[in-house]
Amino acid sequence: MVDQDINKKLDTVQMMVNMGPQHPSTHGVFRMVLAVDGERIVDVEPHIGYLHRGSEKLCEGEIYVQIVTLFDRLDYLSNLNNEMVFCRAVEKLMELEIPERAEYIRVILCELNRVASHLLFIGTFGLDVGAMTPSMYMFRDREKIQSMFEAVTGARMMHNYIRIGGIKNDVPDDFIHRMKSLIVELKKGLEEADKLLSFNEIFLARTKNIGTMSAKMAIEYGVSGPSLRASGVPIDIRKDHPYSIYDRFDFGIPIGEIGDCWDRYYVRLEEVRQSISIMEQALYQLPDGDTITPTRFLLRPPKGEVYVRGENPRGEIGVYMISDGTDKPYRVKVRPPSFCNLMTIKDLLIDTYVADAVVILGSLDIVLGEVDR
Amino acid sequence: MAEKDKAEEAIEPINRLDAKSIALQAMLPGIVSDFKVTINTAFDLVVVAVEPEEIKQICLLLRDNDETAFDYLLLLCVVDYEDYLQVVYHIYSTSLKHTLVVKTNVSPEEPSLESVTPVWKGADWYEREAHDLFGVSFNAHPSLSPLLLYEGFEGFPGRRNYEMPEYKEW
Amino acid sequence: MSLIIDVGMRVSLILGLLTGLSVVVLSLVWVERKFLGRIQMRMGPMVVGPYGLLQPVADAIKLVAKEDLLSPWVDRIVYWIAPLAVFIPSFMIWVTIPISRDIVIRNMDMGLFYIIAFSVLSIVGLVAAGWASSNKYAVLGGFRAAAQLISYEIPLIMAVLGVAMLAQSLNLQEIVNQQDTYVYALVQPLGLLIFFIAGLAEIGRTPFDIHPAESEVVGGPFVEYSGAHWSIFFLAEYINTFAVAALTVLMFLGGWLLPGLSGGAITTVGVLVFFAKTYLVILIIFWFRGTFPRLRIDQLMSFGWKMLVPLSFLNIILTGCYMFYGWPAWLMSIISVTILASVFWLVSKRMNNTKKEYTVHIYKPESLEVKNAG
Amino acid sequence: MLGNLKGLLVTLSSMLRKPVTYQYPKEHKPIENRYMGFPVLMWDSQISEPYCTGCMVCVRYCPTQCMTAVMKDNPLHAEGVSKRRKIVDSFEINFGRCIVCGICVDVCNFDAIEMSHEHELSKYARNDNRSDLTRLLEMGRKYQEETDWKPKTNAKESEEEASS
Repeated sequence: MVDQDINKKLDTVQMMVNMGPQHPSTHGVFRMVLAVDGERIVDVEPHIGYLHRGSEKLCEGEIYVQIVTLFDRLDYLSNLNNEMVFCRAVEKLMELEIPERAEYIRVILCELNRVASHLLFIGTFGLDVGAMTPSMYMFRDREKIQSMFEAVTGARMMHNYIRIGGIKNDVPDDFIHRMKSLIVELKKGLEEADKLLSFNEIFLARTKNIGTMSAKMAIEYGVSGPSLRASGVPIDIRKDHPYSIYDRFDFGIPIGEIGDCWDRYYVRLEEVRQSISIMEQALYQLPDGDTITPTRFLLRPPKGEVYVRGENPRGEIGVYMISDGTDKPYRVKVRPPSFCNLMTIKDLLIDTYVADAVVILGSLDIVLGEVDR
Repeated sequence: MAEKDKAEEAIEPINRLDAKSIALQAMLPGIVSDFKVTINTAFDLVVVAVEPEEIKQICLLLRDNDETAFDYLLLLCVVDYEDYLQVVYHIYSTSLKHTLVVKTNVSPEEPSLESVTPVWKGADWYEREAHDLFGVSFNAHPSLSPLLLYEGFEGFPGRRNYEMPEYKEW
Repeated sequence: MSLIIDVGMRVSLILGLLTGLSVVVLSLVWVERKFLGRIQMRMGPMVVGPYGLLQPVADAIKLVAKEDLLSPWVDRIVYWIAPLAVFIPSFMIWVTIPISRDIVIRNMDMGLFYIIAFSVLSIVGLVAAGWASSNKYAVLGGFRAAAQLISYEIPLIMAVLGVAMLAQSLNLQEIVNQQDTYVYALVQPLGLLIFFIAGLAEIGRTPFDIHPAESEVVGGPFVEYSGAHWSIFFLAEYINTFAVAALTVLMFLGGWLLPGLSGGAITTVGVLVFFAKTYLVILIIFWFRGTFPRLRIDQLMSFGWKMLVPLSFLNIILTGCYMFYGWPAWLMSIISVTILASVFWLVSKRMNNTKKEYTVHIYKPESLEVKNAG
Repeated sequence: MLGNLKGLLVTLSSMLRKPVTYQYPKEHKPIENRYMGFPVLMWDSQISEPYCTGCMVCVRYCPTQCMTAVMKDNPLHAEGVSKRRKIVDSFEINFGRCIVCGICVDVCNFDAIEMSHEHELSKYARNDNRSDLTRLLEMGRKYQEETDWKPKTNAKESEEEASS
């Protein structure tokens, strides 16, 4: 009798905690409803769509040149990579030849953009784990990259620089010189982050063996990019299906071992080094010549459909474009890397702690502008 | 109607296949011989058009067959061709590194299709998105609750005949 | 008449203490923001006043003038009492903390005991604040605070006990006076470390800022508070920080004593020495804040129970042996340092054993041709 | 433990370095030469009229439809001073909608619109940044004074074509 009474009184319920869309560490307007038992997460229900702008539908009503501006705003941390993949889709359909110099500048800027994006990741990941200083250091370095972009493209984030057939205009005269000094500074800054965070015991305790994603699970979910490579799957579009001129550079793909948060973090850090190496090689090889194949402003690609893949900082971006021969595409569909990576969140979060939820979400490095489109 | 004709012609095959795709094109008829399929090309990819009822079996077959081994779903996309909705699956093999496009047509009135979430878990949110924006309902999907739109949204904004609400300048 | 003077004296003392502590807190806010700014290669506050010196004052005015938002579901009485329950204990302990020889409000023989007893009370306020806010993050934060503070109370008390055993007194004046030949940090480096770490956890500073963790529970028990009530929590937090630093200085670093300082000068110059030492310790606390990530609650608990508690017991046993057998002081410090070094070594070794995991391979397919631009 | 100590050293060493802050309202980050601010209209000081003829190309190609333009007959052309037959009558850009993509500059045949260095245009009301022709030209003249802006040659030719 007594025992039963006690059991009755000790009847516990799970607490539903609504994390987001206005939580400081959901990286945008992502929302997840956590069912927690004390601090342990029992169930997760992710909600997205707070930033849904209908970009794909908008594409159907815009001419090709205007769509580039829409792609800028998908993944707003790697704008140039997005522009490049769309421009490549149109170029592939029209079978345009891109001048050599344009290709090199594209690659340099895209890699620079990748570095900027990864630096931001390192900083915000530090914030998620609770260290406030790395974000400041990383923003300091990212600021230099933004200034570089400002000098080349005229804008700090929404560039609209990569155009169908090439790039908008040639780089300024002191570009190579500035890039070289920038690379030196970036290397220094990266070493600082590496020393400050990577092997800090508290950081290791917070990220090691947390949110482990096996290779099988990653492939099943269609995870791509650094998150996939952290699980030990060496898939990188730049290597497997080299586009643009990526087959001319000597670079490696960082591979993690077990796919936990630390691996995902360190793969990105290592990727910055590889990107810097690509930039150095490209700067060395940079040829002279034209920067754009002149096209009509009102493009009318031939009828057909095309699927183009590219490697974004967050993973594999794909553009599936159907052209009906008019000046506007019939259908544009983007394969958003963050969208696929975020799908795993439910499996990763269950049976971890609330504090880990933030770390795991941070380690996936999502951009909500791309998830919701 | 004119637009529809355009669209029909839009998928007229252009052949820019690379070596892997050519090999795949040669290999495919033997593998999917049990099913009613048409093998085609679209620019540089091999396209398999299948019946909507058989989509799940074919996907399972393509995934489990050692020669194809399509274990990775790149993209699930719905294209509205006015007369019919076309569901397009871009699938990829992480081991053999080749890509295939699977297409199937469903009617726009009551589009329903077998879900491929048992084949690739990654189809989950794509299918929910397709359900949101195009109204394609996927049978046996774990939960088709709205993903991008809010609960109780009327209409299918992805379709071409969706009328955009009046937009007012502030 | 004498009663009136007495009461007036006490009231003015308390008000003076309050004012003094407020000034200290304002200075701490400025120091923290400036120091963190410099660590992060920023400038910190620069606009209000020269070098932003008046920024904390501006902040205080803003906080007091701010609208006090109140969610309709809060448990009002508890909600209003909670800030006071946090603030009063942290204020009360200052009654017996001396800032120089004979400069103290009330010199108690049981001073340390009183301080420890009072500092535990603030947990009640945090849990109450978390509970009354009717916010789930606040509840989580309150629970975290309770778990964290209670478990770190034990090593804290044990470390204090070691000092008390050495000095044979619980009076802080006495403890400092005992350190005129050598400071206790030399005799008990282990005790100093335990006290400092446990103290950090007590006041919820990085790397133990788990209950107000901003990236997880968005401020913990303080989520719903705003304006003046929030500023009371804030005040208490900084007073506690100052108290922990002051206690570290008093118990381990020789308080107001400085070699070469003697006679009447101790009382006057001692104040400066004490404050200089305390601010130095506080700078170390801020330095930690600028550098370290935050631990998780279960890791924090296991660190407390598996590392600090055994170590603190070891410290007590060592001190006991030292007192009982009358070992020379240098032996004690050598043993302490050895223990510390071996703990460091063990932890590092454990890390090194698993070092293999902590790498990322660079994968390069062999069939890679490096082409040069045409 | 070593990792922690290393981290402490990193923060300490950066504390001794110079801060990288720009004290924003007092000092500004230098603007790069190519910086794209909001689009403004250029002023032809030789004939003292705007370059813009109000041909509506930019209006048509603007992705956000933030512009409107109206054309009129050029009185100076009738006097024989100017080569432009048509001239802009009214022009409005809503900077609240403009996404600074630079497409209008690309499509303009007359070199009439240019991305200026204007970027600090915050206003209290939503529509205070709807800029009419006078404001645009004013900003344009400011931009022309700041930089040695010159019309491109091919634009000159097309202008001649258009007017002939």
